[in-house]
Amino acid sequence: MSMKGWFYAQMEGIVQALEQLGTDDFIFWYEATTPIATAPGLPTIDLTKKYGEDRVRYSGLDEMWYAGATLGAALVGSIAIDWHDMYMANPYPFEIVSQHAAKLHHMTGGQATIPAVWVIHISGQGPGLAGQHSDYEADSWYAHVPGVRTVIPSTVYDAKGLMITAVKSKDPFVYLNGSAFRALSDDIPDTPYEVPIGKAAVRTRGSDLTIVSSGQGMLAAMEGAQKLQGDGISVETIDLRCLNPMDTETLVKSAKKTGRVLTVDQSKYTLCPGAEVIARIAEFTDGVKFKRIAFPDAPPPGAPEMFNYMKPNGTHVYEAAKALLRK
Amino acid sequence: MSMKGWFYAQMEGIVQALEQLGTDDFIFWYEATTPIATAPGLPTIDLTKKYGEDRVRYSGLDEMWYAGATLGAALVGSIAIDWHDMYMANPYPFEIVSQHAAKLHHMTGGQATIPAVWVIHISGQGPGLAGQHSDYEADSWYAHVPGVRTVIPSTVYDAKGLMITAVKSKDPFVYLNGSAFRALSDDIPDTPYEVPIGKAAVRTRGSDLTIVSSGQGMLAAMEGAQKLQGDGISVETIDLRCLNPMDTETLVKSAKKTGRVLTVDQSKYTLCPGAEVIARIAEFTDGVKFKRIAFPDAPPPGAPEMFNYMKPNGTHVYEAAKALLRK
Amino acid sequence: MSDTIEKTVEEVKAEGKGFISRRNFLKGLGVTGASVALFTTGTRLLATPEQEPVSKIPLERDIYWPERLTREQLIEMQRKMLQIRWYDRTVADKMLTEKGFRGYMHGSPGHEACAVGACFALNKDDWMAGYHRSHHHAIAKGANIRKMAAEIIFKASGTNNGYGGSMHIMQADVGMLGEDGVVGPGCCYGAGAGHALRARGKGQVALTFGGDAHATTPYFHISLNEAATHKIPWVYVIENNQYLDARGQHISECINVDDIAIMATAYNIPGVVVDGMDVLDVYNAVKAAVERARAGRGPTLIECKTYRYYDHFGVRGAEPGKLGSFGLGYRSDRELLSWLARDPIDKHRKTLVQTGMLTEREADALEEEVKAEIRDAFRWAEAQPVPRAEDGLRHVFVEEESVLPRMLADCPPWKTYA
Amino acid sequence: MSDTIEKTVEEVKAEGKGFISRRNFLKGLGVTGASVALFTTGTRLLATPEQEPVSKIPLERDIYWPERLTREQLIEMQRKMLQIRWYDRTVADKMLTEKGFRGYMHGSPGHEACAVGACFALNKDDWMAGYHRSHHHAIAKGANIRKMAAEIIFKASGTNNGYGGSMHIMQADVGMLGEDGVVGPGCCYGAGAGHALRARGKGQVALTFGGDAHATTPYFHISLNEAATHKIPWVYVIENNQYLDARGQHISECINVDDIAIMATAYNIPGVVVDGMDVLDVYNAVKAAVERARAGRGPTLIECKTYRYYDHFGVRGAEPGKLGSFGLGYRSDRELLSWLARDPIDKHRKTLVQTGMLTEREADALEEEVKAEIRDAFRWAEAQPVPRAEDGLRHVFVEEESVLPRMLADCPPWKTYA
Ligand SMILES: Cc1ncc(C[n+]2csc(CCOP(=O)(O)OP(=O)(O)O)c2C)c(N)n1
Ligand SMILES: Cc1ncc(C[n+]2csc(CCOP(=O)(O)OP(=O)(O)O)c2C)c(N)n1
Ligand SMILES: [Mg+2]
Ligand SMILES: [Mg+2]
Repeated sequence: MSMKGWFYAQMEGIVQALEQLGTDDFIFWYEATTPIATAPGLPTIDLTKKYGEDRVRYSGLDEMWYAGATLGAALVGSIAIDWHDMYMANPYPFEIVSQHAAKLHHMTGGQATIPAVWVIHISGQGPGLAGQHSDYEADSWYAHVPGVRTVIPSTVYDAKGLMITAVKSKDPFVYLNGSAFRALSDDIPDTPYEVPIGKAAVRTRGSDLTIVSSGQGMLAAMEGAQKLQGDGISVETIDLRCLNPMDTETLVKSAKKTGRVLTVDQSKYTLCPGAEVIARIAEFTDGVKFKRIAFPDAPPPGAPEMFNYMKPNGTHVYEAAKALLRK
Repeated sequence: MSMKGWFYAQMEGIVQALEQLGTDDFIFWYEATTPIATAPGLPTIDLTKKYGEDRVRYSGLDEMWYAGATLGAALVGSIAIDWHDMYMANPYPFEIVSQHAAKLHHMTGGQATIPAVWVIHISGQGPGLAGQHSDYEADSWYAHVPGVRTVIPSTVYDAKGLMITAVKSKDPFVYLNGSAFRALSDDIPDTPYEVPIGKAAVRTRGSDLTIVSSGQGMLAAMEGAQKLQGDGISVETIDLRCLNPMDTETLVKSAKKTGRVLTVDQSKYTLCPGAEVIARIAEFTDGVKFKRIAFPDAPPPGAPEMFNYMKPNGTHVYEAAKALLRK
Repeated sequence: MSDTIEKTVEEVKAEGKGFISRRNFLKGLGVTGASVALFTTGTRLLATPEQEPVSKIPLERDIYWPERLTREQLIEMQRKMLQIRWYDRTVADKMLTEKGFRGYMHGSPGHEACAVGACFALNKDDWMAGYHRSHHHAIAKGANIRKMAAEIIFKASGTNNGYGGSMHIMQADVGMLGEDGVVGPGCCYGAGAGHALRARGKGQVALTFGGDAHATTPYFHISLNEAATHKIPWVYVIENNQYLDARGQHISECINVDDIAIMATAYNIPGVVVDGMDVLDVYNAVKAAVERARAGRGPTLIECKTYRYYDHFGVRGAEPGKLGSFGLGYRSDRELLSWLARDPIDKHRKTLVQTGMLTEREADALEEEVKAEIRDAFRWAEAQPVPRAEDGLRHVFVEEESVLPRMLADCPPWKTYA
Repeated sequence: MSDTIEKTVEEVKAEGKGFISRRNFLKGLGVTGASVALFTTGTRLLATPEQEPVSKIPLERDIYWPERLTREQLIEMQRKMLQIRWYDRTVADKMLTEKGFRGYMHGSPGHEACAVGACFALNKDDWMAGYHRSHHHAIAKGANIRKMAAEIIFKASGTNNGYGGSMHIMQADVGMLGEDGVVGPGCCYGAGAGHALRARGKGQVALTFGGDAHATTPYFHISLNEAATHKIPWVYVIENNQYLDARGQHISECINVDDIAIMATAYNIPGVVVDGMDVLDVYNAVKAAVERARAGRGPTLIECKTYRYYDHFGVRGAEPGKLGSFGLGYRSDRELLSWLARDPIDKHRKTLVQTGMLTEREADALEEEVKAEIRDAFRWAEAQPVPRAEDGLRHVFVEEESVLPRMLADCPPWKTYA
């Protein structure tokens, strides 16, 4: 165990996954973030040094190019990562992921394998950047695409574990990387471990109410849960971690126990991940009461006054939970 | 009233909307479908002849180009239509629609207006074409984008009325155009009329069960409803018509009445429009029982044996409804 | 590689070497006049008889690569072209005559020399990405023809086990990355593949085939730009058959230059126009480009002027037992005839016969052999089983046996949690 | 328009006319030696002192457009450049010194001549699309500077009512389509706007500004290809400041040609390199391109060689009261100094003074006037109200007052249906 930042955990995950696979046949394209990670007292991880410039390539501004190049590298058998840290360009890889990466294994009757990860950063965090640069919608877009696993860590532990899972998998992954977590550190194992896909994490156990969220929504969810616990309410907080496949079982079991489910999303309301959560629970169990909060169906405005009002926060969660408990 | 085909109804809608607006300042880009529509006994509608080649432009194969050009034309004040009939290229306009068209009015504080319609064809209809050419996912992708209205007609009447609404609106629209409807004809008014956005249509009234669907899902939904009615079951069938904004009120009222809601989608299961339907109803009323059917989370395979098995049909709807009624 | 690569066309010309052409090669063999004069298509794009570099950076020209092919290889080229021709003619005839035949095609007859010339320049472990019209590419790269025949009628033992069909044939073990139903991206993942292959250090290269409309897509630019900047070992072969889809739009209505190859200027790489009806001409250029790529000198854009005998898709205007689609409206029959007169298979046959590599009889026998092989392949295909319905839920992931049948009332979790 | 447009550079040169240059113009005015010799940046991209067409189709060269500008217009150019300079210097200084200042910038100092030279070639009802670095474009096209100052600190009375900020300034009533936070698409909707304007038949044109990295994006190709093919009245002005973002990647690492303008060859349109530090040089080229576009002859690609004095974003390496960012690591201070020595505002001032249009005193006074104007603008801006929180839910649609606050426990439908 040692203290590691979000990025260090991810880079360590990549290196350890490749070590476990016993391969150096790895291609990594990046744009704004040089893949050099440091952590106090730990060796620096420098992907370029480790694997060479032919494998770890700074690729200018053209996200469409390296989204497609990632597919090509994977198709000929290399482990390929598209480190897509330009969130305003999130729709660019969409064609390649949805029409090719997600379909080729099936369309070729099982022949093509795509051991690739599109690490797609989502932001939506700070005010001031307005519509394009502070957006948070890509979670539902990618989660609606079958044939690709869409994961979204919210803890440093999961950031590493899901990266190892994604890199080691023969299947294509979309790994959604919330910019809010860049400053997060945590004490996590030094040895490699995987976070299983399709398994949600129960962050707090409780019996009065279930809160379900994912990605940056977890920040508000946890803040709200804490406030509620302060009021003596027993909250079960679930972090989806994996949007597709979604862990129906954990959701249904918790809902059956608490009878009340609040979903929290930083994504836009209509068809946010919480909609799928509610639909799954409602399909598979009866008598549960629901409430959903999310970013309104509007682009994020630049002015902090407006933006901060609209972005779901701990108080929103707290009040929605209270309302749901009164229901 | 006269008999009109799907395409004729849409072309008539465009022409009448422009007439009502009193403008010829109109730009239309198309690819595979020449905008010449005929109907027995009615005048031929030929957009190119009517508006000239500078306005009605065949634009080769480059969907990304004319998706963006449509935005530009609208920004300088022309009514602009992107007739995007290449469903395998549906992710191409996504960047322009989601990052620009949907955000610019808001991001400019109300200055930019975008009187544009991206008519995006979705297919998913026949077997044999496999993954890319017979896909049906774009409904949820676009419906999750705020700032743009996403409509999806399933009747000839709505095809015309929603087109008039979309063309006359100062706001950007995504008009999803199911390829299954191309052969549909119906007796519809010759005069212009609008279909209001955000209002679902109740196709059959009933009290035992609510079936909710949209677009091509309506084919299976109506077939199933008929079978159920044959069994003496009173079915309320709702056609969403507009995915965003979604008509919560109609959904909740019907669910309160019947207590049982079955959603039917040709879109992929996870985060299909039906998920939003269930979530909205479950949020705003209690005690309703739900069931959802959709295309599995898989690309559509080429072989008819496999494809026809997976595409939701009337029998699937019938059986799911029966199971729901037993619940 | 000689230094001439960095010289201009004029310099090389001035040195009086480098332009060893098909004509010279045949002359050396005592055969002249073998190349048929090229037909023009009005004021539209012209095919150029000799491989003239369009951009400022010429391809190396002092080797005429076909000279180094053995008799066996030259004959094998003919065999592959014949396989392609009869595979697609058979599909066409079946579409025309067999009710219930569930295959279809974007026919490749006319394009045989492009596919075979290019794929002969590749090693088996080099990778190739096709496009929507890729029956010829699959066969040229060595795909199993029986399995292809089974695939286009969606049989469980097809190349893709019936999941793909005509537009998506893939055969990984012969280095075929697959066809693509979406026009454009193949250059992007093709070049990405080339990037990965270089890193692997085994000297492999990647090649992408594209239609003329590729030049109008966004992927065209970004792939060429990046491949050139990073000297990726990748070759981009455009089969310019002059038309887009069944609407019959001519490529000259979609681009503002006469030759797509000139676009190479924007990337400072060789851009070459070749006669796509001459398998040796194609081979010569692609081989030079492949050598250049292998030597670490980056990509090349090669434009093959060619023609598709059938309609864009299917068999409109075709007759059983007859080659090509006539009366299509968007093109004149005369134009088609002028290209048929330059048929790549006839041309190569003439070369083989005139150079004494095959007698007329042997050439006939080769053709009969191929016809029988194709007949057999389709017979085998028809006898194959269709996929099981539930198998559509398989192969979504490598690591998951199958996904849930979400259209069913009794889909598992329903039972589990209810 | 004269016929020379269709001639080659060589022909025009041979005719000994057409190349009426800045130098000749000034010579005509009795001023020589006014243009400062250009600095080079090692082996990297060179700025060229004379506007040399790069593609085979030259722009019309027999009119030297700046000759036709009045004294007032030439002085107005200087005023606009000064406004841009002091607007951004003020933002920079505020970022450095005012705690809690909530504006930011992608600084445009260094680029003034590009924006002003180009926008002077446009009519008010011509449309212009900017990019992420567009303070200078907005001012050059005539946007309200007070409202701009308010916008970048998100005030309710800013150009965008506080919804946009520095990266998204739009002012429709002066024909500014807006900045864009996404690098690339501006050329696509700019050309689309041009297409619509032509159809409208009022002789309007559209112009898109882009950074050098535009040349690496998919939109670059498709827009130029379509605009060229359909002769859309559109001008594409690339401000090549040689660097991408704050990582400091040089454009030469992203493209394989020395001049982006050469890419025009792929579209058979004029591609021109101009000195982006010379407002008259920029004006001359853009004006010729605009005239060409208005006359129905299609688009032009113009590359302005320029430099940004500040860092990509913000004020790293800058000091209050001092122009430019030093010690950035990815570029040498010497390089920056060499460009500062060619400052477009100093240069044009010299021209104005040397040609007797302004005295030194008048030139000083002009500068003071502008400084005061900018100071005022920011004072006004600071006094403006901030937006109301709930207004974030407005302006999503023209036809809907506001959307629902879905983050609230008591969001209306909750109450309505419960
Ligand atoms: C992105 C995209 N747009 C449109 C289509 C429909 N389409 C299939 S092939 C084709 C024409 C392609 O022309 P070209 O590249 O010249 O190839 P050819 O068919 O002539 O071999 C079109 C428009 C498609 N498959 N993908
Ligand atoms: C599609 C996209 N990718 C990446 C970014 C991040 N980004 C903003 S500006 C910029 C560099 C642009 O360089 P250039 O076009 O040369 O313009 P300059 O900033 O030099 O004026 C980058 C990478 C973006 N905004 N949009
Ligand atoms: Mg073609
Ligand atoms: Mg730059």
